[in-house]
Amino acid sequence: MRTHFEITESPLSIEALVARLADPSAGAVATFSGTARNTFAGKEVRYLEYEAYRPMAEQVLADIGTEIAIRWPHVIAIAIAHRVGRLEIGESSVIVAVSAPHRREALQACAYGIDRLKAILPVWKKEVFADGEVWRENVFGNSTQGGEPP
Amino acid sequence: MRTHFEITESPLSIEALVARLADPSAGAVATFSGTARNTFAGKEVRYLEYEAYRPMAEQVLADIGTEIAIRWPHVIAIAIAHRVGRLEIGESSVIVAVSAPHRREALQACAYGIDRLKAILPVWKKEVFADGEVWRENVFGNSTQGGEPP
Amino acid sequence: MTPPGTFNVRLFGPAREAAGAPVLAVELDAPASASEVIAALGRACPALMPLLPSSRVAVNRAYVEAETAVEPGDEVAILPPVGGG
Amino acid sequence: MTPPGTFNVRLFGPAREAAGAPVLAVELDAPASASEVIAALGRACPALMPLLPSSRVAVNRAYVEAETAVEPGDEVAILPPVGGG
Repeated sequence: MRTHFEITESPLSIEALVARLADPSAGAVATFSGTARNTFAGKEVRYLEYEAYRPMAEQVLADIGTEIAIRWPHVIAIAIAHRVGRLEIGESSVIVAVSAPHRREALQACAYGIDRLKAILPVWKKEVFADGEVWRENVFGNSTQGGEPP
Repeated sequence: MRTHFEITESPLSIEALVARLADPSAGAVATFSGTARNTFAGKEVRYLEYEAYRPMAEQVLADIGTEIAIRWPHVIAIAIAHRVGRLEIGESSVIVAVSAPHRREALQACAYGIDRLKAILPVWKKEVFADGEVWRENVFGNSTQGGEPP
Repeated sequence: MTPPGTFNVRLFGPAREAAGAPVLAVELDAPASASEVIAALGRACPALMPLLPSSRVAVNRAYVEAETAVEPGDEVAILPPVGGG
Repeated sequence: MTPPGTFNVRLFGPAREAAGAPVLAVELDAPASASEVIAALGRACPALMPLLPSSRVAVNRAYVEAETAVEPGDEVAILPPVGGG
């Protein structure tokens, strides 16, 4: 399985990440991207700040890749990019992309990747409002099907 | 729910399709793309030809959109593009893209969309080998989780 | 006696290729059921015979059941097992 | 008697902000358990107290349990509940 993981301050591109998965035996590519929303609980968010424990985050992404390779041995390649720094509304904070011979593995592994990342990637998000700011932690009980940890 | 459906002879772009989903309340975008593989059962495929019953295919895509809107009422937008004509190995034959406030709906609706499309979209695929060609029909029993028809 | 009518049937993929044409016309008393149109199609073009049992029928761009009534002006199509995606 | 050691603890997100610094040093007999390092951190910086019960500890870039032994040269970090994705 080929892998590509990055924690970056630059804008993310689905197309660029998917290009890293290209393989003539890949019949299926699934992607997930998380984007900065304009509201939280009805309150207008102006922008977001993401902070990472970067060396550990890179290690955790590699660990998630290994988990996926074990659970879905047919997966051909996986690429994950997480952005840090200031993000404007509508910008992508994370992209997970998986290629496989068939759609089932690609979709399941992609769902698993984003679920695991939200649970264990050492990254913190601050929402900035007109009148304050808050560190927003991920809530669970909303995992995707097929995405529970092993 | 916003929708965009197309049957086209032009190359497909994930980025272009995802751009159609942009919405400040969308926190999640899931995509699936099918790409032309270089082998079938170990035999080398040179290229593919896709043929559509185009007016019905456009209607069927709209029907799938309606099914998704009913099953996942939080979905914000869905875009599906299917290519027809000659495709080289590695080119995308189909892209399904779904945006929603949260990842669960986006990923499930995307998986459902590709499963339904493979079952009912009036499109036919011919694989061309060095020494012949074959119309390849979709096989089932490989549906994605959460993707069975209603 | 019902009047005879001409049903133009659109063919796709392997059916189009087997028949060597994208449309075939069959004559039948109208209205006819979808399955009667298909049976007439098999008689008019025996090369289609092997494909018909696994094919579905669409009338006016929607899948229909075998007993659905079809009029000569309807858009009828033979859809072999699909391969999209 | 074990020798006293200096543990440099990295802080992130709300913990970094509450402490007003990305790294805090605490003095403890070495080796110490992860939970002993955390307890010392709370005494050294009371502003961190509310965050510690829900935080996890990483040693050398991997999550560890409370009883894991930590040496002064280890890379120790306090990880409040994460918000990535």
